Amino acid sequence: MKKRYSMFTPWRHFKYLFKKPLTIPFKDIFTKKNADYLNKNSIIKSKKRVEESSPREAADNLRGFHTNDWEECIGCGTCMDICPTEAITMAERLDVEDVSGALQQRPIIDYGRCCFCALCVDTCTTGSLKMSKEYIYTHENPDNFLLMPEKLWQGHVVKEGWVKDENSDLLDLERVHMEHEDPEERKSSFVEIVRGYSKEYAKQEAARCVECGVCTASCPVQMHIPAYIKAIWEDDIEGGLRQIYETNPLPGVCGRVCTHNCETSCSIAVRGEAIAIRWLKRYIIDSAPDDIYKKSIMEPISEVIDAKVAIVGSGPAGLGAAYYLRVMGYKVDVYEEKPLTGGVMRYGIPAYRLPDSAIDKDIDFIESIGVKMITNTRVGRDISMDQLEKDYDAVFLGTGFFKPRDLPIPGADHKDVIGAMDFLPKVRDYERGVLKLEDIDVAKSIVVIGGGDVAFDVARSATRLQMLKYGKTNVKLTSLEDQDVLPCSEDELIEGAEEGIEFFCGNGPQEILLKKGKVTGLRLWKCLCIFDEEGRFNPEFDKECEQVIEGQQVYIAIGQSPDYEYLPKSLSEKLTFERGKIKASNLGQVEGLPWLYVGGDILRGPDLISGVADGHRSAQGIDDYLFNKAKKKEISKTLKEMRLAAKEQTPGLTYRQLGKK
Amino acid sequence: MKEMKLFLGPQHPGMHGNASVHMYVDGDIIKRAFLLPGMLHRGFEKGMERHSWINNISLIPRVCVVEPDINEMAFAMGAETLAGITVPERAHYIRMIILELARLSIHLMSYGGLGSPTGLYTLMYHAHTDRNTILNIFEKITGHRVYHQYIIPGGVRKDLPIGIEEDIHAFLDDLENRYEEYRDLGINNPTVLARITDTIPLPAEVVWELGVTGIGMRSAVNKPYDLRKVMPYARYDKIDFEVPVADYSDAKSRVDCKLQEVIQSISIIRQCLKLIPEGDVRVPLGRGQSMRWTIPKGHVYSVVESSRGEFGYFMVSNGGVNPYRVGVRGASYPQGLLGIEKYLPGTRLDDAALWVDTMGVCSPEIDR
Amino acid sequence: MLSTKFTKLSKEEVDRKWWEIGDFFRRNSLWMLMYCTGCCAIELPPAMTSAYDMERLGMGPMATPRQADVLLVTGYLSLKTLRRLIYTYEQMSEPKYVVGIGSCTINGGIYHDSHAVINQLNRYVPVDVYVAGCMPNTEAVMNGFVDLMGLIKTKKANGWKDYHARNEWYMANQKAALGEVKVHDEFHE
Amino acid sequence: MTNSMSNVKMVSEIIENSYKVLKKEVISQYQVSFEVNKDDVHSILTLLKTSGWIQLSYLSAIDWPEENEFELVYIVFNWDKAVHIQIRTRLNRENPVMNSILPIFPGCKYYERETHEFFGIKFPGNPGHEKQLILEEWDDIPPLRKDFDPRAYSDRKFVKREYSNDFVNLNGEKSKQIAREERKEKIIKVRKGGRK
Repeated sequence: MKKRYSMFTPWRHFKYLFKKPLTIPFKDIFTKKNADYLNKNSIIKSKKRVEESSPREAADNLRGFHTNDWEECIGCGTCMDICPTEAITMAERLDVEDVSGALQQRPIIDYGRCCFCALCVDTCTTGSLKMSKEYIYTHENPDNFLLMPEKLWQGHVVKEGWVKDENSDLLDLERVHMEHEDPEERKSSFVEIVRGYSKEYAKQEAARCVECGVCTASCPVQMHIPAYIKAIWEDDIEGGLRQIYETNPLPGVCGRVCTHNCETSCSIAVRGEAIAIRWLKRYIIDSAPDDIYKKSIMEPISEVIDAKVAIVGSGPAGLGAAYYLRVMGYKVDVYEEKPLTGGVMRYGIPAYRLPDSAIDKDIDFIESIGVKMITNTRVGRDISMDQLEKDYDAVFLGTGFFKPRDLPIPGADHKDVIGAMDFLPKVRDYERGVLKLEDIDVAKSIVVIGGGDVAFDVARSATRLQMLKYGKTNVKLTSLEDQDVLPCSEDELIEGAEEGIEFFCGNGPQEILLKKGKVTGLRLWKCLCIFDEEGRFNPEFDKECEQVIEGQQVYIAIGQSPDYEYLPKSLSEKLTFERGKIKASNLGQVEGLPWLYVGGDILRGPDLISGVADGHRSAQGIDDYLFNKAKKKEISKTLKEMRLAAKEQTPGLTYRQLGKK
Repeated sequence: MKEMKLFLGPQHPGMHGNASVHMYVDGDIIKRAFLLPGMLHRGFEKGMERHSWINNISLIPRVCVVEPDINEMAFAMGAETLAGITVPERAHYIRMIILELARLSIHLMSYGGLGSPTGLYTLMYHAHTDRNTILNIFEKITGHRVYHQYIIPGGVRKDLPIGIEEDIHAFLDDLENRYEEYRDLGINNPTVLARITDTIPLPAEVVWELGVTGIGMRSAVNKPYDLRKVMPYARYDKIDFEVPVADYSDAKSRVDCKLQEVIQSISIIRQCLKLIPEGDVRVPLGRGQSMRWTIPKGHVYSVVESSRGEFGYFMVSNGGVNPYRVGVRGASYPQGLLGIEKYLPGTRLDDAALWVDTMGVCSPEIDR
Repeated sequence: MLSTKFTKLSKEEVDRKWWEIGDFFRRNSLWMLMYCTGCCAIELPPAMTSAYDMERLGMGPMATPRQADVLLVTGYLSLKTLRRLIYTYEQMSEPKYVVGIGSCTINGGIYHDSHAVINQLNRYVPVDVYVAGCMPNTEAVMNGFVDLMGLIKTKKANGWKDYHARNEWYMANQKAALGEVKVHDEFHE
Repeated sequence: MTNSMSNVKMVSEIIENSYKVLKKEVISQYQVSFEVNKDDVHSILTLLKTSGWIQLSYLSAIDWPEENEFELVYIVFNWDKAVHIQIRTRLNRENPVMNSILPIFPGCKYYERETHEFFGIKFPGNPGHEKQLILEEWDDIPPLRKDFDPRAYSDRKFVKREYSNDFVNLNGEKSKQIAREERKEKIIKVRKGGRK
């Protein structure tokens, strides 16, 4: 049946007169201020209108105005980078506490640009930037649309609108997988464990970086980490290499064994896994062909400023100083006691972490720019300090901590109680083929005392030697610290456990048990606390909680101490020692002896990369001291620029060295 | 007789959007007519080249104001084709729900828009109020009423909020109940009928000449030429729906098709809500943070069926972070420019607005 | 004595009174011009129709600029629109008010580096109230309207006076962006 | 639509049998692209139109300044066979001229006009294509060419807002942000060997 329509059909709609209106009441539209205006100015006045008025509460994931929790925000500026409208800029806030892993800046948002896309929220590294449910903001002055998001919106607590969840997250929080040698296989050889990234993987890992640069400040040498990671991503090895050498002359070594403070402070690590900065650096060095070095990095340093510098010790600090002094145009001689240069790199770190090839690549380059290495020459024995003072215009000491620290417990003077720094060089020599397996005395069961990286080096090297010698392992590790606060790096702990090391952490060694002149074990007491109230090292033990672990050898890796025997008495009298370290200025200059500079472990410590930084700083100090004294000062433009660059890149002190968080 | 020049728009109640139709009239018969586009030109295609792929998701919805989701969909599909991303099943269904809700909203809007040229404001009031409900649903799902920025390469940005199904069902029930009423108000109303029957017809044989797609074409050629059927994207092949067609394309039959599509869209959304599987709603764009997302080299033309016809994105990647070129084929390009030039002459002056409304001329997508 | 005082003050005082009365009526019956310059216009239909019903505020759409009080600049303004907008604005009878809706009117919004879109609206026409958002929800737009009413009441909505006072500055800006303000649109036919 | 892949095959056969195809890409089951010589475009499009590809979906250009070429793209569609075909051809960038396809696809009228406006490609045979369409009183090179920088244009013509609010708080110290930026700039130079 066909329905009849007439022009009066629409009149049916009068039925809506009697239905609940769809129109939204004023109280759900207007803010209090505007409701107040309406109340005062309309004919119908009702107090209720003002009291109840608040705009409709928006949906749960509304993209309203931003809020930013300053407690969480690290000022990484990723929001600024992603903003499609360039609405976000970072305002510098030096009133915010300066801590590692954060920059003193906070985003400000131009609501004359913002398009409310929430990409900034989805890409925020910490999740501090959020969007609220507030969506009303009007003003007659266009100047008032630049706002700094804080935890409160316009001074009020507001409800959260759009926040990121796992679906909307635009960051890649997972590290690209790195191939490691299998624990069972690696136990029986000194093959390097970490295989390194392939090109494809390196690019993927590099793509995770957000270029915030938070890491730069926490790196002791302040490497340009975002820059070289970007170079990897863009497949520009040569460019990356140049950028690395601006601040670090030992990248191949650092790419393997650096303590990577950068990764600790990485902004991605706030919620996910840090970028594998160390491995990416290693990727650049590993994949850079030798001719790139010659072609693109090696600047022609033909001229020499008429001043000579002697470097004592070819460790990280010495080489760092040597490289930058050479780049600045000085003639540099490095004195090394041992047959091979590299110091702790060459003799203190086992090859499964740092193979010789990597050290060679770095040191060969330093040598190739004209640094002279004088090996097998111990200062104080083969050449005296006085001679150096006479022959050279400045002397840099970077002799490091190479003597094992003693453990004052009964039985510690036994021959089967071995110091780490006596053992590790032997291991390295074995790897190089200088020593044979038989020459190294490794027992079937071993106890290692110490919880640092060196202790693990000892334990894991011993594991390998045992495996080679006896086909099975028995290594126990004990330390004062509990297992979750061990000072070693996390990887060491995990890999050590994989290789079968047994842990007895949180115990203090009390006595080395001897039976018939042979070591049989170690008596441990539970450690209650390591430092006393004043923060000094003064461990307390619980005598009740005693255990004995068996072992035929005990290795002590509780730290190293310096060896100052090479210093003549006339000189050492003028030096001030503080806990084994020499007191010097920020740039390493010793007070009263302007020609003498120190760096590395004997100045600051505590790690390899800090040594390089010390070397770099001392290079600047030496230059400041010598350049004005030098006779020949007319240098070419290239050298001038290089000098300037080397000085500009001089790193400042790290947060830890400055005593900050 | 002397010709007189008249403007329809840009500032005119009968003009949708900021565009102008220049008409030379003799009496009230149009002798010549042209569209003056460009008032909404923002340089989108240039802007897209200058932003990274991920940043582009905040630009693209703004190409077409009334129906932003088709832009997002076409862009996302193109990027996915080039990058070889497979979208999770759940995301396909969510996308379809969004697209169909958007289709509902624009059909309501344009049906309501019929009110202004024909002088029947009740229709407009009803339609816009219902559209407002859709916008609120959008706000719940996507976080914004109009510019959703929700469909992105790899899926959608967030999962559906809990309890949204009830909201959608409630709205659809309400719309379905009042569907007859809508028809009575507009297309069955003798006053409106008198205005729209036989006005500005589009002959079937010229459809190809113009390149008109969508309802304009389907109502002329009587074939279900709908991209959702012809080359199903998302999961439209798993959905059972019909494409309304007609064999004579005048204002009335186009409006009629539009209203029938409303029913189809309701049914599609219902089926989607029934079929939607559990699971992920988005796959990552590949390794790395999204600002460093690159897409392999290639040219792709990705299309979706908008309420006005074939909406296409022509995208070129040179392997970089930014698209090398993005070209937008606005669905209303043919009917807006060539259509007005060729098929308005000879009709009456007051019917010009009806062409704009029933053919669906959306100026932002013409200008970009 | 009293009468002389009254006449002495009358010129300005009476003027002011009349303006106040005028403003009272004006702000309670604002006619906004239906000109959808940009995308934020899409939030106006809900405001005009039943859902938000701005007629409760005494506001309504007006088809011709000569009878309208409020010009809504809804979002970005391309150069082509700006030309026509200036025409429209100058056609409106005084007093006239401009509401800038959306980010684009404040500092260019998402189109800040586009070759076709201006950045700051208030360089070309004076603006009385801005509403933030991209696009602002209908509620925000409605609040903007009430803000405008409040400004009219407190006599702060003086953009149109400013357009007279600094006309040369506005003209110079318009010229710098547009070259020529006059519309020649026969070119394209 | 299950035989859509065979549709692609069919198209390929039609074109490859009669014309020299410089490059063919099957983009998806609904799309295929051919790069052809400039002179063949008209006859290919005619052939396609007679074979059922009656709708011109899109026409535009791509600028490749490094190769000094424009790439013209014609996209045609067949509603019964559901395959989008991209026909692409390269033009010299110095003097880009391409005969109009108006006689084949009348719908190209405004596409060509827009392409002329945004790229400066001439289409003889399309009356009035040199008139402006979208832009008005344009005073620069065609904006979609790669060497046109909209930001520079925008900076020149439209003033950016300078806010007077200052949220920076240096706490009486030297700015670290500026130092960081400077360092960053220098190191970017180093990468390209800029210091040499």
